[in-house]
Amino acid sequence: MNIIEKLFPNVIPIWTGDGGVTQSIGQTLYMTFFTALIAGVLGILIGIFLVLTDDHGLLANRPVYWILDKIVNIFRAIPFIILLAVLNPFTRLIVGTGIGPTAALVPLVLGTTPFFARQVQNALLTIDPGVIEAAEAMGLSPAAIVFRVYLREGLSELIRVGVLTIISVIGLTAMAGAVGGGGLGNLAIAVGYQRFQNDVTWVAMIFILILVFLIQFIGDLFAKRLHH
Amino acid sequence: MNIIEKLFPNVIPIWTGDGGVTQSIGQTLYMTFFTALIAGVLGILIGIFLVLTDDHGLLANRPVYWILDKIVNIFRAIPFIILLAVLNPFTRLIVGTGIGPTAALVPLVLGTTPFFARQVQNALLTIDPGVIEAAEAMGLSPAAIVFRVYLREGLSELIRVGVLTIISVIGLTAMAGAVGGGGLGNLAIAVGYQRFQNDVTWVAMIFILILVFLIQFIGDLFAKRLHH
Amino acid sequence: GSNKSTTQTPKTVKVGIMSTDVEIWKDIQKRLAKEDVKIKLVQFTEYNTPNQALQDGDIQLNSFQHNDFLNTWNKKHNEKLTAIGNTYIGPMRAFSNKIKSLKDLKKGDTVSVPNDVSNEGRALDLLAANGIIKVKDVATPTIHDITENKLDLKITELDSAQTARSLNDVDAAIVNNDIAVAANLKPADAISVEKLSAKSKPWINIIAAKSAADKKNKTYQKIVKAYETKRTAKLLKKYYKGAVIPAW
Amino acid sequence: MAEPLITLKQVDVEFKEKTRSVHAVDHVDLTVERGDIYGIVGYSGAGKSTLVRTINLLQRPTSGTVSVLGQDMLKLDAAKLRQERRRIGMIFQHFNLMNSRTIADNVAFPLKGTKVTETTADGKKIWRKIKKSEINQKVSDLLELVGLADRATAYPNELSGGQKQRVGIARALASDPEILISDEATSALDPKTTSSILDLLAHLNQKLGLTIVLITHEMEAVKQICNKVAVMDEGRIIERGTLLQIFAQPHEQLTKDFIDTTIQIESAIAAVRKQPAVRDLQAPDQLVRLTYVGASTDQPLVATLFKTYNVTANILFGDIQILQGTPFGNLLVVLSGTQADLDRAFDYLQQSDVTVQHLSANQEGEQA
Amino acid sequence: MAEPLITLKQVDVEFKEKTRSVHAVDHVDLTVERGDIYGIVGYSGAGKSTLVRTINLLQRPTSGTVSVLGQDMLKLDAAKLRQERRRIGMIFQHFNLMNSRTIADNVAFPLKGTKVTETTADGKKIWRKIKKSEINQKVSDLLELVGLADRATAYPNELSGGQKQRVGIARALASDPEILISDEATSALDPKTTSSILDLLAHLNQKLGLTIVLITHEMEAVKQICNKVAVMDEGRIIERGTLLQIFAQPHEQLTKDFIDTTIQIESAIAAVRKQPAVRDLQAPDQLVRLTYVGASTDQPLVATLFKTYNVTANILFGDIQILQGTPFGNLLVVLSGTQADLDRAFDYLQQSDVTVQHLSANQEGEQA
Ligand SMILES: Nc1ncnc2c1ncn2[C@@H]1O[C@H](COP(=O)(O)OP(=O)(O)OP(=O)(O)O)[C@@H](O)[C@H]1O
Ligand SMILES: Nc1ncnc2c1ncn2[C@@H]1O[C@H](COP(=O)(O)OP(=O)(O)OP(=O)(O)O)[C@@H](O)[C@H]1O
Ligand SMILES: [Mg+2]
Ligand SMILES: [Mg+2]
Repeated sequence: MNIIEKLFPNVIPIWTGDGGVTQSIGQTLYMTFFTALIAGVLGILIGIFLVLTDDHGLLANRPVYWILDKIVNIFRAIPFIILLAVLNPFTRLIVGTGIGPTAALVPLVLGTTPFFARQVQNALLTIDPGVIEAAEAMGLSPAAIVFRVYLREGLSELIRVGVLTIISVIGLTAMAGAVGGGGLGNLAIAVGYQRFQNDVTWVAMIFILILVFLIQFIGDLFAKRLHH
Repeated sequence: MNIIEKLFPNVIPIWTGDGGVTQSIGQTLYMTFFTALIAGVLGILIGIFLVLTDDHGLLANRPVYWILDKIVNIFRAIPFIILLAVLNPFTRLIVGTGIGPTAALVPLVLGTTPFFARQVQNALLTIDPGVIEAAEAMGLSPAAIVFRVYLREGLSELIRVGVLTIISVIGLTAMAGAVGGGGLGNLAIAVGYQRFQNDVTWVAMIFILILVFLIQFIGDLFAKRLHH
Repeated sequence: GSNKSTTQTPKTVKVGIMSTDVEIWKDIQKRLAKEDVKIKLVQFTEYNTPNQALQDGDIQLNSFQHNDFLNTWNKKHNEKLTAIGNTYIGPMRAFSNKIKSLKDLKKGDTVSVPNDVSNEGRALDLLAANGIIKVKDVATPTIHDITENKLDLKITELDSAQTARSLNDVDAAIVNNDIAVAANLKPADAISVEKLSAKSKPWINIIAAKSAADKKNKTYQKIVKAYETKRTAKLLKKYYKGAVIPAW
Repeated sequence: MAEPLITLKQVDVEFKEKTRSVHAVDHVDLTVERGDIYGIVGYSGAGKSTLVRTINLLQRPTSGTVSVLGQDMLKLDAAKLRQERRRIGMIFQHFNLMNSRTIADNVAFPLKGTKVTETTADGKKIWRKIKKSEINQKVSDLLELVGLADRATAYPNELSGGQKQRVGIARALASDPEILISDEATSALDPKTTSSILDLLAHLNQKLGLTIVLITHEMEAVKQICNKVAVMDEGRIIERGTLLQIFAQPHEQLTKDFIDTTIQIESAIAAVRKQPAVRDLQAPDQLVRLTYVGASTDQPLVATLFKTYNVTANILFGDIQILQGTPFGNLLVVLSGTQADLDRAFDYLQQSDVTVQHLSANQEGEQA
Repeated sequence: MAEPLITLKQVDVEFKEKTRSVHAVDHVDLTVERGDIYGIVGYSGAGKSTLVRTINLLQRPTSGTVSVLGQDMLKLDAAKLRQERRRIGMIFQHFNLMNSRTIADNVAFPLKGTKVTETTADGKKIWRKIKKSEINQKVSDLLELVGLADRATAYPNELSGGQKQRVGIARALASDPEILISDEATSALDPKTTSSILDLLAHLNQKLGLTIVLITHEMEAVKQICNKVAVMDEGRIIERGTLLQIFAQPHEQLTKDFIDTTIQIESAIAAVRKQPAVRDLQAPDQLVRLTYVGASTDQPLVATLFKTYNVTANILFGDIQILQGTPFGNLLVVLSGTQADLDRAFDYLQQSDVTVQHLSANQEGEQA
C-alpha cells in the first residue's frame, strides 16, 4: 500500500468521486461506445452510398456522389477542437445540454462519421468487382448486394478500419474535457498535465492503453477469423 | 473595401503580423507539409515492415511483428493532445526548442506516423497475393518486391490513405497552438472563438477548407490516373 | 428570457469549477452536506463552457472566473450572469531561468504569455507596467495591441499550462497563478508580480449565478458563506501555497 | 422448338481506352432458340465474353437491341431487369466466387430468400419462401454433381483452379435458370471432369429444356454437346450454323483452322510425311486426305476400294468423329494401285460424297 | 541429355484447414531431365499446382527434398534461392499480372535491372546492365510472339481472359529461363492460339534446350509437345513414362480414362452402336476396337484383312494420332466374314501387335 501511495500520491485521493479515475474510465467508455455505435452506423451508410453512387457504382449518380463527397470533406476539414467549440448551440438543440459526456457525443459523432465513411468507402472499393458483377447477374437488388456482398466480403477490412476509427475516437475523447465530457484523456491533461501531477497522467494513459489494446485485440481476433 | 471591413471587422487588423492570418496560413502549411513528409516516410516504412513481417509476409517474423504492432498501438493510443503535452522534453532534445511550429512537428509526427503506418499496412494487405508470389518466383529480393510491387500496385490505395492522413494532420495542427505552433486552427480557436470574433473563425475555417479540398482534389487526380 | 426561473432551487446544486479548485470545493461540499445542501461538482477544462452551462441551467453556480471574464461574456452574449460572492485573486507573475529581473531583457529576447484572453491581457499589462512594452489602453490587450516594442521582443502565446514549461525555451515566462502553483514555481522566485490595486477588481475570482435574483437564494448564500470562511482561506493557503490571496 | 429465346440485333460494344478504342463487338445479330446449346468459338480476344455479357446486360451495348425471354432488355426498369436476370444463370470465366463464404454458401448464395411454388392439397399453386433444408439439400446435390461434396466447408482460397470453376458451375445451376450462359466453364478442368460437366449440361438441356450459350475454345466440348455454333472474329460472327454444317462444310478459313486444330491435321500431315511408307512413296501411289460425312462409313470404304478397284488404302492418320450421332471422318491414306485403278477409285469416292484432297508426297500439302 | 535438372524426393505437402487437413501432395518422387517437356496431368484438385510450386519453393514442402539445377533448394539461403528462382520461369494458372502496369511493362518487369553478358572486342565476357532499348526490343518481340503487339499499352483489366494468359506467358519467357514451369498456360486459349504457343515452347525447347514442366488438362497439348508424362491422383503420381508408353500402354484406369477422353472413345462407342450398320449386326459379324502403336500402319491393315483373310472391315470410328512421330491408332470397326475367316484375322491382328477388344453389338462394351 505504501509503495502505491508513494508512486501515485495524487491518484489515490481522486480514485473515486467527481472527476476521479473511475468516473473518467466510465466517461471514456461511454463516449467511445456511443460514438462508435452512432458514427459506425452513419459512416457505413455514407460509405456505402459513396461506393454505390460513384462512377463505377451500382447506382452511379454524379450529383449525389459529388454532394456526399463534399460534405464528407467539409466535415473532415474542420479540426475536431473547433467542431467541439462551434457545435455547442447545435449540441444543445439535439441532446438538450451543452455540457457533459452526452454533449460531447455530438461533436464526436460529427467528427468521426466522415472519417469513418471515407474509410468504409476505401475498404469497400477493394472488393473484387467481379464478385459484385456475379451478384448483379443473379438479379440481386442493390440493397441485397450491399448486405450480402459488400458488407460480407468487406467485413474483415471493415473491422480493420473500424478498429482504426475507434482508436481515433479514444484520442478525440481526450478533448471532450472542453465541454465537461471528462474522460481519461481529460484527466491526463487537466489534472495530470496542467497540474503537474505526472502520476495521474501515467495512470490515465495506462487505462487508455489497456482500452486500445483490448479493442485492437478483439478486432484482430474477428479479422483473423474471417481470413480465409 | 467597406463591405469587407464590415464583414470582417476583426480580420483586417490581424491580416498580417505575428499571429496574424497570413502567418497562420504559413504555419499550418509548414506543419502540415513537414509532418506529411516525415510521417509519410516513416509510416510507409513501418507499414511495409508490418506487412513483410506478418505471418503471411515475405519476411515473416513473429517477434518483430509483435513489437512493431505494439509500438504502433501504443502511440496510436496516446491522444494527440496528451502527446503534445508530455512529449515536450523529448521535443526539446530533438529540435532544440519546446515551443513554436517546429516544436509542434515532433508530436505531430509521432502522433501521425503510427496512424499512417496502420493505414499503409491495411492498404498493402489488399494487394493480390498472387502478384507478390509472381515477383517472388522471379527471384526478386524483398526490397525489390517492396519498391516494384507493393509500392506500385498499392499506389492508388496509398494515395487515398495518404490524403486521409494529411487531412487528419490538418486537424491535429489546430491543437498545436498549445505549444505556440500557431496555425489556422489555433487562430480560429484562440482568437476567433475565445474572443468571440466569429469573422476570424470563419476566415480561418475557409482557408482550412480550401487547403483540405486542394489536397483531396490533387489526391483524387492522382488516384484516378492510376485507376485502370 | 428565463432569467427568473432560478428562484426554484433544485435539490442538488451543480457547481461548475476548474480542476485546480477541486480540493477547495470538495471540502465545501463535505461541509455543506451536513447542512443538507447537496453540491455536485462539474469540472471544466475550457473557460467558455461553464458560463454557457450556467446560462442554460445545466449548472446553477460556477466558480472559475474573475469579474472581467464574466463581464466580457455577459456583453458578448447579452446575458446577465451575476457575481454572488468573491473567492480569491491570483496575481500574474513573471518567471525566468535566465534573468533576475524583467529589466534584464535584451533586444530580440523571447517572452511567453498565456494564449487565453484575460491572462494574455494581464500578462501584457504586466510587461507594460514594467515599461518593457506599450499597449493600447484596452481592457484585455492582445499582441495585436502592442504599440511599442523597443526591445523587439518576440512574444509567444502558449497554452497557459505550457508557459510554466517553456522556461527553458524563453527568456521570461508570464505565468498565471494557478499554473504557477501547480508547476511548483515558488511565488518568491518570481522576477515580477502583478500589482494588486483597485485596478485588480476585474481579476478577482468570483462565484457566479445566473441572474441578480440568485443573490437572494438562501442555498446559494449558504454556499457563498461556506466559501468565505477562514477554513477556506486556510485551504487556499495550503493548496495554493500562498500564491493566492483570499478576496472576500 | 423454334421459339427464339435470345435475340441480339446489331449489338455493338466499343471500349474507349486512353489512346484508342477497342471495337469488341461489331454489329452482331444472334438468335438462340429454346433448347439450343449454342457454342461460340473464336480466337482469344475475339469478343466472345463481351458478346454474351450483353445478353443479361452486364455489358450494356453501345448500340443495338437485346431481347431475352420475350423481353426487350434495354427497355426494362431496374426491378424488371433483375427479375429477368434471375432466369439467366451465368458461369464466369474468372469464377467470381465470394472469398468470405464457404463453397456451400457460395452455391447457396443465389437461393437464399428466393421463392418456390408448391401445390397445396386442393391443387392450388402457391408461392412460398424456400426452406433452409431445401437449400441445403439442393446445395449438397449440386456439390455432389460437380464432385466437391467433400469440400463443402472449404473456402475458395483453399481450392485448386478447377475446383473453383466447378463451384461457379454449381452456383450458376442452383437457381434453376432457363438460360445458362457459360463463359469457358470447363477451361480449367481435366478432360474427364469436363466431360462429366458437359454431360450434366446436356442432360439438363434435354430433361429441363435448359437453353445454353457456351463459350469455349475446346472444340471437343463443342462437338460433344452443341447443336449450333457461331464463330467469332474481331467482334463479328463470321460463320454460324448447325454443328454438322460447321464441321463438314466450313466456309471461312478461320473455321477450317479451328476444326483442323481439333484433329491436329496439320501436324499429322507433317508427321505422316516423315514415315517410311510416305517418304519412299513411288508414283502412281499417292497420299490423299479423305473427308466425309455421314452414311459413307456404313459402306466398308477401304475394303470396297480394294475389292472393286484393286486399290490398297493404308490409313496413316484417321479421325472419325461422331457429331450428333453422325460420323465425320478425316483420313490420311496412301492409295496404291495402277494409275487407272486409282482414277476409277477417285471417281467412286467422289460419287460416294467423299472429298479427296491430294497431298503430293514431298511438297507441302495444298492447304488453301 | 540425361542430366537430371529437377529432382523431387518424397515431397509431401499438407494443408491444415480448420476442421480437416488436405494432403495435397503425397510423398512424390519426380525427376525431370534437361531438355524434357514433362507433362503433368490429373483430375482437378489432384495436387498438380501444389507439386510444381514446390520446385521453386513457392510452396515449401512439409517434408522431402527438392533439388533443382544441381542445388538443394531447401538448403539455400534467401539470396541464393532468389538467384536460382531467376533461372526458373513460371506461368501461373491465375495469371498474376500487375494491374498497375501496362502489358508491355508487365512483360518487361522481370528484365528491369537484370544483367546480360557481352563479349568485348578482345573476346572477354563481361557482365553489364541490360539497356532500356534491349528491354524494349525483347518485350516487343515477345508480345509479337504471343500476338499482343497491338495491345502493348493496354492494362490487364482491359484484356480478355486469353489475352491475360498470353501476357503471363510472355512474362515468364522474358528472362530466358532454363526451366519453365507452366501451370495450365493455355487453358484460356483457343485451339489455334494454344497450338502456336505450344509450338513456340517446343521451339524454345529444341533450340535453347529449355526444360519445361507443363501442367495441363488438355491431352492434345500433351500429345503435341510432351516427351514424358506423369499422371497424378490424390497427391500421388500413379503413373509416369514417355509419351508413347503412357498412351500406348496405360496401366492405371485413370490414365486410360484420360486417354480415352481425348479420343472420346466412350461417346464414340455409344454413338456407333446407334448406327444401322451396328444395330442390325448379324453374327458372326462383330464390332471390335483395334488399338495399335507404331509400324503396324505401314502395312495396309484393312486391305490386308480383306485380301488375305476375306474379312471386310468397316471403320466406324477412327482416331490415329501421331505421338512424337509414331502413329497411335484406335479404330472401331465392324468386321464381317465367316467365323473361320474372322478367327484367322484375329490371329493375324494379334501377331501384328494390334490389340483387339470385342464390343458385342447390343450390350455395353466391356470397359473395365
Ligand atoms: N491453401 C490451401 N489450403 C487448403 N487446401 C488447399 C490449398 N491449396 C490447395 N489446396 C487443396 O489441395 C489440393 C490440390 O490442389 P492443387 O491446386 O494442387 O490442385 P490441381 O491439381 O492444381 O487442380 P486444378 O487442375 O483444379 O488446378 C486440392 O484439393 C485443393 O483444394
Ligand atoms: N474493359 C475493357 N476495356 C478495354 N478493352 C476491353 C475491355 N474488355 C475487353 N476488352 C477488349 O475487347 C476485346 C474482346 O474481349 P473479350 O473479353 O470479349 O474477348 P474473348 O473473346 O472473351 O477472349 P478470351 O477467349 O481470351 O476470353 C479484347 O480485345 C479485349 O482486349
Ligand atoms: Mg473471354
Ligand atoms: Mg492447379
